[in-house]
Amino acid sequence: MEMKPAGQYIYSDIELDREEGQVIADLKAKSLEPIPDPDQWLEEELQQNILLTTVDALINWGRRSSLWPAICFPACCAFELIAANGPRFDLSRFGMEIMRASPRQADLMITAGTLTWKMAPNVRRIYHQMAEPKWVIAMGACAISGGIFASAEYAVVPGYNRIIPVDVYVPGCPPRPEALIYGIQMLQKKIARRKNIDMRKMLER
Amino acid sequence: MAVRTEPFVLNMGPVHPSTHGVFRMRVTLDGEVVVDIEPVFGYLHRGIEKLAEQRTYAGIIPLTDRLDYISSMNNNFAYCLAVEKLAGIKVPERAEYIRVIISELQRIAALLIAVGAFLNDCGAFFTPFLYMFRERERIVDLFEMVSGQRLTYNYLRAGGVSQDLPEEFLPALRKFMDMMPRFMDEYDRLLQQNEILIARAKGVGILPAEQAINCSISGPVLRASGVKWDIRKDDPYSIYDRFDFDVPTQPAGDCYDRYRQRVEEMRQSLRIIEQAMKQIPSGPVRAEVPHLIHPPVGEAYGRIECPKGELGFYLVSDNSIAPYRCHIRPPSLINLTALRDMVRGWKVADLIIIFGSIDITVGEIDR
Amino acid sequence: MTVALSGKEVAGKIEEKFPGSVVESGPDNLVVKVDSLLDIARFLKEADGLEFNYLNFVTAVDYYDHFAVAYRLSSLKHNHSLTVKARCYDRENPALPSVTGLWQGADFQEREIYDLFGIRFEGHPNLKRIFLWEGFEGHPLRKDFI
Amino acid sequence: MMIVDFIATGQGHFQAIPPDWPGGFWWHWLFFTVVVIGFVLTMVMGVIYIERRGMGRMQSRLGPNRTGPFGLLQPVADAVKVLLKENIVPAAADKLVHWLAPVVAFAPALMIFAVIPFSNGALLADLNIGILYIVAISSVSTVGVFMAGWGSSNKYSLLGAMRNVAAVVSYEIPLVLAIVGVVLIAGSLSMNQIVVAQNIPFILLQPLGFLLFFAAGCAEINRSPFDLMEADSEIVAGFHTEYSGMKFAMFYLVEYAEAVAISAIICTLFLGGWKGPLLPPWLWFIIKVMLVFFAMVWTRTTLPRIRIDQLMAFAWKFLFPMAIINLFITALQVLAGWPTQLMWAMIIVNFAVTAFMVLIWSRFFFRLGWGRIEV
Repeated sequence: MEMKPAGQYIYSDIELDREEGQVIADLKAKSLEPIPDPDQWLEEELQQNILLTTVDALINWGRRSSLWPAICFPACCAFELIAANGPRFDLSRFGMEIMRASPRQADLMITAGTLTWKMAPNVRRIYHQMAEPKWVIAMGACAISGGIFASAEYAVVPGYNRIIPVDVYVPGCPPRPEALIYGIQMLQKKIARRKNIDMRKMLER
Repeated sequence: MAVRTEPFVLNMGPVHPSTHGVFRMRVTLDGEVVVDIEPVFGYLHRGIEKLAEQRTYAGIIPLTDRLDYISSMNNNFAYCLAVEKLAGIKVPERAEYIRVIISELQRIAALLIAVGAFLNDCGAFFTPFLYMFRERERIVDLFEMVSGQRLTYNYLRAGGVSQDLPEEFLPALRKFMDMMPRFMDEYDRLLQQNEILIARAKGVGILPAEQAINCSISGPVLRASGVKWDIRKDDPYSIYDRFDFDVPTQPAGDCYDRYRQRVEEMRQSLRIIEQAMKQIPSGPVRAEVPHLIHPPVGEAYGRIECPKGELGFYLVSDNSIAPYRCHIRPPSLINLTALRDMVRGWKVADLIIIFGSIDITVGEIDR
Repeated sequence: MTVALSGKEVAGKIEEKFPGSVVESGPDNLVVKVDSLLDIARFLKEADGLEFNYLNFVTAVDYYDHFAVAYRLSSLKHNHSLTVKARCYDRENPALPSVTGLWQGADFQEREIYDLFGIRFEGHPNLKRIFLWEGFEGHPLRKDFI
Repeated sequence: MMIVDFIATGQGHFQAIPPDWPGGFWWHWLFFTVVVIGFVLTMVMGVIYIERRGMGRMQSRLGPNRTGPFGLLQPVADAVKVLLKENIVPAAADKLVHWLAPVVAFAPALMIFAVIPFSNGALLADLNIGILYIVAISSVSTVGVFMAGWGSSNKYSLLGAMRNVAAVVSYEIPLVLAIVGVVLIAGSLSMNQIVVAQNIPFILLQPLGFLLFFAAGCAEINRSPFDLMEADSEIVAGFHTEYSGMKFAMFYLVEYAEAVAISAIICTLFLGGWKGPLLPPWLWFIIKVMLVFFAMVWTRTTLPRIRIDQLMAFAWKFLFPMAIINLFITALQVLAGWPTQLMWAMIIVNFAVTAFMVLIWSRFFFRLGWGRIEV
């Protein structure tokens, strides 16, 4: 059979591709240093955390009990994440089975997989689209440092913390679902210590 | 009467619930009808082919695990075949049987995910997907027994497998084999005759056989179009010529056929495992292969029938410890060639299930 | 079992039709001239007894002084295979004719080679970078890529 | 005291406030407004819990069980979290429309409950055209949904909203026709009168009507398998893709409030409303609502989603003719006086007719996969 040569795409906009390429190049040039973890720049706030009000406790309880993950499944670790959601490991026990497809409604980004520079602007955008308060778990070696792909530095971002601040790191290649669940529990503990209402400031006023 | 409206462009992905990873499509729509799509790749390009040129032959195996990460064992298998072809290594008998068992188990696991994800794309809200994950966990348990890993196994070696099967493996496999057909019947009862599924998938996204061949489609997608072509049968590698199994095909080449095809293939894989379990001999599991392989100058192409299609490794050697060039034939990427022709004129909802029925893994597309 | 056709035999058939177009031939492969690649490809696809209707893969190898582009063809009808190669000596602006008109399956693979090696495929309907972004400097799979 | 008596015994025509109190009307109004809002909110939390636990069970996992005893506080935790999340309005959005949409969508869902009797006479307003009021009000939510889709200036939102409008416009007709059958038998449009008229649940007299109403109701509120407007495997999150925080909470609430509303209407029209032996009427009512909702969860976890043109075809080629036939047969039976005199004959005949019609129609006249319709 004689095949018709594939016609021109109606929508194949080289200009748009160039624009997107420019965004990637800019981001790559800008993110040379890792963004410090929130623990470091929130340190001062964390030290005041001994004074938790009841309201704080309630809010934190709500937030840590219903962490809805955003969908961000670039690579291999995604399958351990899905396995963690699956029947055996069952993240739904923690109220986490609602995977919000829209980042606006999600609280937690589990970055399951290698990040490439081409993907980086999109991940950053998803992170910015998520509504505060939001948390990030870097899952797997690639998400922490680039893992075994780190030496392909022309394409691979050495760790998500070049792009977005990361709260909890879960090592492994890929981490087992148990490890991920442990990481989530650590995050829950972290949220429980969070201070939402600053009594001192309110009193000063 | 058909009302024509001005086309508008919808950007699907790279982060979209049903693009199976970080795949992206620029979809031009007329109302809800797809006029054109342009796939955009590369969101997971990790330079595996480049990295392979810096690694020893044995060191590439972990990289191959991460290609199509839901069928890692098969990737190892194809790569090891290519290296053995290149260096002229003979594999011991027992290792061949272990490879076949492992490879077919992995095929079942990967096809389970493919079918589950397809049904999920049809909108069956996770139920079939999670059922199939339940069974996949059992297979993963078996793999964990032999390799200690859950996803990236790094188990096969050039010239055999890394270690022998543990004692308790074969009884555990026996138990799994007794259970699995029941589960398969359960899936069939759940959705096979479902009116909505048939209405959604039958006749949708037809891929004619000629075009499938012209587009170099392989694997279940090709067979669902009625082409009886299975590398296990037509170019038997390893010891596949010793087993008795059928190559199922489907007549129409639509989404429903591709779904049925995968279910049928799982049953055939069970048959192969059954026979291999009976025949498995004892003996060494690894040939005497030096740690640093220096294959003679030349090239070799090792290919297997992986759950997605023909997975091949094209290795070029310059007699050093690392391949001069390591090209991977990615079935996921090549199977997508026909996507554009399949979806034009269908609706957004059809686009999703046609795409889902091709069954891709982005790790393999972008490498 | 897929039979690897002898490159020499096939080379003989090609030479009959297109004299002087085969550069060298090995046991299972043959190297053809870039100019006549498209004609030979069409011949291999359509000639009786050959009918290579299935393109397994296209890839390229960088040998510093030239790029070798390998087409692995097989025939689902006769169940045989052959590797056809073409050499590109121009390093600055290498170019080859595109075979997408014959085997649509070459579409993405040629784009991939263009992206990672910088080899242009004349006549490809949508030749642009596939894995890396527009504006990326260099071609990663070339041996001299830093 | 009357309230206590009533809750304990369930006897008598319920009056919230003694009629001789000054301003009795306003007391009644205030009391039931609070009851309706409280009922809707607690029921929504209840059904969310049921859905997540039930779905978990059907998907061979556990579902939320860590938050509070048996995970009962999970919806509370969700509510606390969602309400305190940042509220984002996209820069390109139509601000006013974006803000108003959740309110416009939420108000009608709440207003439906004004005419739903929780017990004999226990309703905010016993309108003599109660069912007509419901039909009129329930479609207003669609305006809110379309406002959300339009105001977000997101393509996925717009697609979802347009799908919703198309679905509601089509399914309103079989929905209403299915109701008319009930109204004919009951001889009243008042919701309370319809319940009072049900000596046996109307599902026995109107099995076909019940099926039609259930299907059309599911489509109207976009429950699976008609959940096209927020089909997350196709168009991300549908019309509320761009919503976060409190406004998203409103939409989430609307989704389940509408499900509760449809369950309550089904239960009132077909299942005998608050009627039932032994238990107090309000408890019967809640049990029935939960049962109907559970059926919806069941379909959601089992069935795949249908396509937009199949959705339309299903409404116009299956539900609509069936509803007409059902109405015709019911009208004949009412003319002949069957509902009062030959009730058992009517039950048998109608069940036979239902089985026959559904089989024949789905075999020879309409199948989901037949042909494509341009929409």
